[in-house]
Amino acid sequence: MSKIVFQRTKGLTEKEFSYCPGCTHGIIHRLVAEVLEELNILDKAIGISPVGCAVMNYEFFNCDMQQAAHGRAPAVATGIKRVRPDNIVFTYQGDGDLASIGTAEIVHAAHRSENITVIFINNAVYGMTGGQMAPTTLVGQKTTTSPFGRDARLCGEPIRMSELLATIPGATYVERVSVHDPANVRKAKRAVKKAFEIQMKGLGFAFVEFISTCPVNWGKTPQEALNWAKEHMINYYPLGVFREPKEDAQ
Amino acid sequence: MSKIVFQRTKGLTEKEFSYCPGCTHGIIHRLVAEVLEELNILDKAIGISPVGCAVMNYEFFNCDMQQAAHGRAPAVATGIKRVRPDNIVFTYQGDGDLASIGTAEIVHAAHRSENITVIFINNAVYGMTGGQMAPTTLVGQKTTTSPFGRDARLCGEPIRMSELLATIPGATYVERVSVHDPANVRKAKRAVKKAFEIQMKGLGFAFVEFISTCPVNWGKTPQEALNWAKEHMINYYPLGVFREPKEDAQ
Amino acid sequence: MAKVMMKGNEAMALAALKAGCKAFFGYPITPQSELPEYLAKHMPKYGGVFLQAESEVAAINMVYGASGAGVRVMTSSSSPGIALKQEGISYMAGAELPAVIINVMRGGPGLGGIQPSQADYKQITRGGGNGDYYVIAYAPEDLQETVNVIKEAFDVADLYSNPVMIAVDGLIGQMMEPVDVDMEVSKRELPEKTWATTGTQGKRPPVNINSLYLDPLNLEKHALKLAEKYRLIKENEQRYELVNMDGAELVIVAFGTMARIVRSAIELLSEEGIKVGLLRPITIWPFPEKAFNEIPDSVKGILSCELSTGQMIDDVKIANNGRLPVGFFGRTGGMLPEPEEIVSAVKAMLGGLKHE
Amino acid sequence: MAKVMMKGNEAMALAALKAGCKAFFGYPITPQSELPEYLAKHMPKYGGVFLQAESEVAAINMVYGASGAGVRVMTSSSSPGIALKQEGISYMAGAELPAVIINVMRGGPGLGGIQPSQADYKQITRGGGNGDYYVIAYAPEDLQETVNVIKEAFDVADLYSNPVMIAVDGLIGQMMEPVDVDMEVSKRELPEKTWATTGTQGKRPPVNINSLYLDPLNLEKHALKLAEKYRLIKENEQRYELVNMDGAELVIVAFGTMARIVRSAIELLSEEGIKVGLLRPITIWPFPEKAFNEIPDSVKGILSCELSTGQMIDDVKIANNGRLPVGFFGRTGGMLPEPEEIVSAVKAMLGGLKHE
Amino acid sequence: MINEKIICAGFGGQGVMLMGQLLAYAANEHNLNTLWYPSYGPETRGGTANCSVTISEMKVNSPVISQADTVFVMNLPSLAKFEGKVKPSGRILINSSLVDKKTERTDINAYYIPANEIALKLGNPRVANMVMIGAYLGLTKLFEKETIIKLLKKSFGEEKAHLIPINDAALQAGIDYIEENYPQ
Amino acid sequence: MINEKIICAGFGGQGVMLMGQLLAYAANEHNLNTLWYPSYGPETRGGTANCSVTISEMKVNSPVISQADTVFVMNLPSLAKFEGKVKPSGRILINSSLVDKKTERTDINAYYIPANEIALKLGNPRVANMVMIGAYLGLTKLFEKETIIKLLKKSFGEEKAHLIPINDAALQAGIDYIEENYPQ
Amino acid sequence: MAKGKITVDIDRCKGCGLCIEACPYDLLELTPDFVNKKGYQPMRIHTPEECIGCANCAMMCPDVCITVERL
Amino acid sequence: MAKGKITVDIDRCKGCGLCIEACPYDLLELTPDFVNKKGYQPMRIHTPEECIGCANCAMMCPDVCITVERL
Ligand SMILES: Cc1ncc(C[n+]2csc(CCOP(=O)(O)OP(=O)(O)O)c2C)c(N)n1
Ligand SMILES: Cc1ncc(C[n+]2csc(CCOP(=O)(O)OP(=O)(O)O)c2C)c(N)n1
Ligand code: SF4
Ligand code: SF4
Ligand code: SF4
Ligand code: SF4
Ligand code: SF4
Ligand code: SF4
Ligand SMILES: [Mg+2]
Ligand SMILES: [Mg+2]
Repeated sequence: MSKIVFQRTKGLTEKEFSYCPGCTHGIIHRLVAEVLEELNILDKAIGISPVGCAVMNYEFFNCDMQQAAHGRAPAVATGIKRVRPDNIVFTYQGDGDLASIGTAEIVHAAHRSENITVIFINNAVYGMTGGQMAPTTLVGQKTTTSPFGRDARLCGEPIRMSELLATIPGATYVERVSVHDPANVRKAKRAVKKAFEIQMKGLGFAFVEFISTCPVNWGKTPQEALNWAKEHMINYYPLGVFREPKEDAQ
Repeated sequence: MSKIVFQRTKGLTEKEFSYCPGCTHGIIHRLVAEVLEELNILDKAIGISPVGCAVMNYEFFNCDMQQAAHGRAPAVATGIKRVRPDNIVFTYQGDGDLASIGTAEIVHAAHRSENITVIFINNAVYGMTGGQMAPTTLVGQKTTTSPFGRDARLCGEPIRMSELLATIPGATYVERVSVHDPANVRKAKRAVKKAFEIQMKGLGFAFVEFISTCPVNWGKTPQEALNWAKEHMINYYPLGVFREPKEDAQ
Repeated sequence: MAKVMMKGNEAMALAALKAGCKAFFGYPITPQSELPEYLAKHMPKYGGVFLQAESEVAAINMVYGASGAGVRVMTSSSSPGIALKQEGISYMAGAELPAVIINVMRGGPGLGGIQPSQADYKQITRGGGNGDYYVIAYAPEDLQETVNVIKEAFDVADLYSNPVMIAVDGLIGQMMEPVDVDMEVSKRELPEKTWATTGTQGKRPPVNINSLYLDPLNLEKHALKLAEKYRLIKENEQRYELVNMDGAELVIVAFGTMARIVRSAIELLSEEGIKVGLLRPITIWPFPEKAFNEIPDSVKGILSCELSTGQMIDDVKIANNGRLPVGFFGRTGGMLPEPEEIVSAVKAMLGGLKHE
Repeated sequence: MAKVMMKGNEAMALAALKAGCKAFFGYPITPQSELPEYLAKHMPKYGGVFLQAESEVAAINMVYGASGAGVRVMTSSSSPGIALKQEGISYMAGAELPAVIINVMRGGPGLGGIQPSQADYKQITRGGGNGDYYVIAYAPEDLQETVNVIKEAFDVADLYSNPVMIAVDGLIGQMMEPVDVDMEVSKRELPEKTWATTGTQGKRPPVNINSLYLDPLNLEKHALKLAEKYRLIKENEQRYELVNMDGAELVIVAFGTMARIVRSAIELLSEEGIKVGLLRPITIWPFPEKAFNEIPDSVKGILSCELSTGQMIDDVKIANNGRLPVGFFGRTGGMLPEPEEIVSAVKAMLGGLKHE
Repeated sequence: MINEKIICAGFGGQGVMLMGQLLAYAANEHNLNTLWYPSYGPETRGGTANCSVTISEMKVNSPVISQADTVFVMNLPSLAKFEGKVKPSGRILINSSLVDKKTERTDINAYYIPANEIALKLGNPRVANMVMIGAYLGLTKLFEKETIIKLLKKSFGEEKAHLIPINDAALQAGIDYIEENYPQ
Repeated sequence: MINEKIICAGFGGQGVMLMGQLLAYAANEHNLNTLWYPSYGPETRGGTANCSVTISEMKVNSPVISQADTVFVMNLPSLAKFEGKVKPSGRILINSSLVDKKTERTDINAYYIPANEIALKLGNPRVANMVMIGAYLGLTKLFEKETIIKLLKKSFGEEKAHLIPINDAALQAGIDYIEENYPQ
Repeated sequence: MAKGKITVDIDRCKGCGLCIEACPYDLLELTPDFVNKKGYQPMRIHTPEECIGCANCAMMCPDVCITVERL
Repeated sequence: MAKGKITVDIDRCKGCGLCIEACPYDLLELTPDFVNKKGYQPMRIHTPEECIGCANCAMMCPDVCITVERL
């Protein structure tokens, strides 16, 4: 008697992802979709697509979606959640979107403790527009707008959004995870699940930062990219829980 | 033989301040102006006026000034400092300006460690527009847009900008001071001086947050306002140094 | 209903509540701040949401979200704040989302001043955002009309699934006049918002709110669909008032506060035996081109009177299409002319015309 | 100098460097990203500043600061990014600050698409920000002209102390053509920037850069000063090209990429014995109204051809002032017409005119 | 036919906005057309404030008052700023407690009311504005004192109901002052 | 008179952009007018990429190529997308290694070049694009192989100079393949 | 004996190889001499009998094209 | 005997009273029966001979209208 232990979640549509081969955006999509399915909230979920490589993920998530202007997903989510408090509202945003142009919106969604879930994809680069420097680009990392490697004197040291948001009283839950190997993928899923459960309990702003890859713009094979994420990204962006609701503290 | 121990600084023009009676914007202006004079940098200073009650302080500071769009003073300062690195560039911003609409600009000026000095006036309210709620308004505080008192459930708990910015590697110096009595005024001046000295040494982003009053919109006499700042504001916004350059650490 | 004295900003807020507005997102700015302040106080009673956003940019995107979720929503601001909303408004037009946006205009450019102005005419009617789109824009002249127009605006926004702007100046925002907020206004038959993101509730396939069309052919299709909608709006929604047209020698085109001042000028002129008509656009987009067909042959010229250095005059010229000489009178930066200034301008223009 | 093959975005960047641009602040967006990327690499050699801002809003305000400090500065973006810059542009116009702003247009509204478009015509020429102001806007058609115009634009911006926009579409940004970046262009005599904030250096009283005028009378004075400047610009800076006007039956008005396609259409038409002229605006603000005086009597109609649903046509109508029938042909959303489509549109219009 | 154009001007704290509002409210009570329009913005902070009221049996068109029937001058700066706005044979009501100058115009009717002194005598200097309104009522007979009282009650609410008697007294004192000093 | 309109189409990684650029560069070397225009944006990621090149003795007006003289088809999806763009009696060069279909059009000249196989034989499948360019040179004699080599040297720089010989061989192989299989 | 079984949606696979690295028993490879209609060499299992059904491959597949059964 | 002396710029003073609270010897007051041209009652020192010139008043004056000398 065979038992299916893994199959494509109903949280995803049949549409093929538009991501480059080996891009971990896909893994993260799956995790979010599986959580929506498992928590049985697909039918009341409303997601917000960013501007970034994930711009068309309204075609991938099998629930209602709104596509937001670059960086404004948390504001759009606020608009939705305030008028539809019984729905489950989440944003999915890249690091250009969330940590650069959308800084004010994410900080203030946290500040107000909007009861939403934010999935943050930190791939240290602007993927969609062809690999420009992001605020999260590592020092020395070459991108099309830091052709000589990011120079901390000129551009500062990369910004750590989880740490920054964790200082805000309204940020109920903040965790950074990675998907560079199966164990971390499984752990990441637990974080996503928790972030949605917090919303379901009405506890406020929940934020999961993913260390993600951009093999194409990093100029690496998919596996090299995972290795680089593990060796360099996680070094600067430590994984872990930066804030959680008191009742859940371990 | 008499000796003048206090007189109006040359850092200020002769123009009368436009502030309401007893508003501590005036004290803070004086401190900044005195420091500019004492450090002998008036002739190379370029200040940025915010949009807020201090919007016209280009008429008060006796140095070159630029008036910036609401919240964008750190971007304007960046533009100036990058092309005129030998000048001394500072912004003067209210809490609506800096902590609300200008969140992205201040966070990223800190992130890049722009070599500028930021004077931040936290008076827990939008003064100029007639007393609306600011992100810094205390819980329970009544304003024209929180007529029933700020409700943390709806608007979150007030944001602490010094603490938030202090998480950013590029924020070289972050201190919160108050001007509610002469001793604190004297202490505050030392902070302002340090913030400019850091710029002069090229050490990067220096930020001084002032607990300030808005007697008119708080509905209090000037002295009541000082007392309220001391009793309530400082309670929530603790004074102190949140970051400083290593060499200066005590 | 007896009329009550209300401040313009507050009357606008109340009108929105009466129109079933269930959410407001805004950011303080003079001279409109009493509008959000009124809603902060009264929205809870109406079971709606009031939220002060962190900026105008955030506010318009909250409006986008709430509108996309199917709810009647409003924002308000003043000139530079509207400039910041342009991207969001373009997105809403692109995604075909209804909302009411109030612009209580002040002097510009830049930070400018805070006194009444109409210098955002082009910002409003030409779409300061990117791409092929328009917002419907009403420019009422008194509080009763303002209130009525706002109540209709929510219907019109829903009918066409397009943002609607209310373009008033600081004077209308700040003044008090007697107003009946319960006056009946015409209602539109509205389609259900089946496109709204309410969660599928397991009852329908997912929907999405979106302005992205990567395939240019699809984007063109979408743009042409919008263009057809705008054509319909131009056909059906032009609104205007004609005053004193019979036998007029000259027609003044003016809206909002300026139209009121012109009315006084027209009275002064008629005392001197000079007949001048008023063509008052109530919609500034669509501009009431139709009204120009009703200008009688007695008219020898058109004078565009504006609280700006001359912006609506472009639309006057287009509508006039070379038929009559077009002149301009304006005050700007927050200055309001006295009726006598308009009287002089009219006389000067009539004098000039006789010399030709 | 031999011409070199360059991508439009890179040629624009290099042109700016050659014009003495010493600072660039921008934010990535397709289809203009090669422009900042080029500057990231080459600006250091020219001793200038390249900085990627956190957003378009920040970028334009950095430009404000650098310009206020007296330095030649540029930013570039594409349609929705320009929408976000509107407040800042209005501030710069208000504070009379020069800068060059490049808009590599893509389809809209909203996020729209990334293919070539001219649908920001109104956004650019009508000032999407608040208040009475205009930006000078060039709309070149090929890389050589683009490069030349950018080099002049820095002078023009400085001469009038006003932002200058370069309005090209994604095709011009992305294509390669042979170009001589060192071609001589006309230089203006420029006043010293005594208003710039450089620090007093103890040598002069403080200066300030500012667009605030709380007293409406002062704001009006300021607006009238700007208006006078704009009048001067209209008088002196209209630029256009007339092609094939002699004996033309019809005139097409088109700029940028559309003008190139029209040129091909005109050749096809002339092969069929149909004479059609091209009136090509090189400045879209000021719109070359003067050119319309040069339209010969042989012409029976005007066709506005645009990569939009019809925006420049308003200016065509104003300039035409009712003289000739005005028609429209457009593709939008990133679609580029084939010359044959324009041929058909011309024939259709000529046919219609004959029937009248 | 009633067609009154009124400007009230003074310091921010003198209650000049309320003066105008009360007159406009009263007009609305009588089903007259009316429009009230304040100066606004930071200029009102500390500096001078003013508002314009039009009361008319006809539709109110231009909100701008170039030629006022009545100007209230509550402090010195307002005299210079607004005396020119009074139309010939119009009236100017000057708070002589704070304005030690006389109007230079001879073509208008000037009334000097020591409003602050009168108010102080009644026990509260803040009702000087009501003394002036009383004077206006005495001069024009446009509205009854009772109408104003009723409107004040409404605008004060429960919380400030105890202030009604002193306001009443101030209004009456204004009426009386006119009767005694400027008998018609 | 030279007036060549060319479309190069294939997968993103096949170097189709470079193909077009080399032809445009070569045209510029010969002081011909030319315009190169790529498809751009995320569509090029993974999916198909293409570019258009016009080479002309006259001024290049419309950048849009509706009727191409030559279309390079480097992969299967490009065949469907672009075969309709070839003008009657124009030419289509198909990379038959990856395209197992033939064009359905009979009014054009089709050339099937197993570019990947040829390249693989030379030791590097990535020079399939140069094989195709070689074929084009063989067919049109528009430019000399040496011109292309010179341009390649410039664009490769020091770093990739070692790749010149294989590219040279690929170009030559393309020229040879045409000479052998499609003798003119 | 196999304890697990995987099925690959060949048309969805982009041949990124992440599953290959993830498999603890190194059972996976890119299919030689075959490209799918998107132009990628899809993954296949070369030694199906050794699969333990751990789903590590599926965990890492960005395109969600692997189904895993336990037998 | 006075060790200090203050001078007030009466026209600049807004009568906010912050100096009054700041004076350790309670020497300051708002001038009764006098308003300056801005309409404020300016501060004055009622017992000048007790001033120690500590400048606390000046420290707190938002309108920078106090000069302090030490004698
Ligand atoms: C207002 C605006 N500015 C810029 C852009 C262009 N743009 C599109 S995606 C993007 C950045 C995407 O980077 P990120 O958010 O990190 O997402 P990723 O693609 O890396 O997943 C930018 C700048 C835009 N569409 N709109
Ligand atoms: C874009 C824009 N939004 C809003 C305003 C209106 N506005 C002027 S000042 C201000 C807030 C001032 O508050 P704060 O920064 O705290 O300064 P304060 O007056 O309290 O010193 C606002 C919202 C504006 N001028 N521009
Ligand atoms: S560009 Fe980078 S982030 Fe975007 S889909 Fe490709 S690999 Fe992923
Ligand atoms: S409004 Fe408040 S912050 Fe502004 S000047 Fe007055 S007291 Fe100071
Ligand atoms: S299920 Fe486990 S053992 Fe089987 S192929 Fe996948 S990774 Fe390998
Ligand atoms: S991880 Fe998925 S997409 Fe990548 S090779 Fe394996 S099956 Fe294919
Ligand atoms: S200097 Fe000191 S003692 Fe003298 S008045 Fe001022 S606070 Fe009082
Ligand atoms: S602190 Fe200054 S402004 Fe205030 S009362 Fe004293 S002297 Fe006057
Ligand atoms: Mg990214
Ligand atoms: Mg404040």
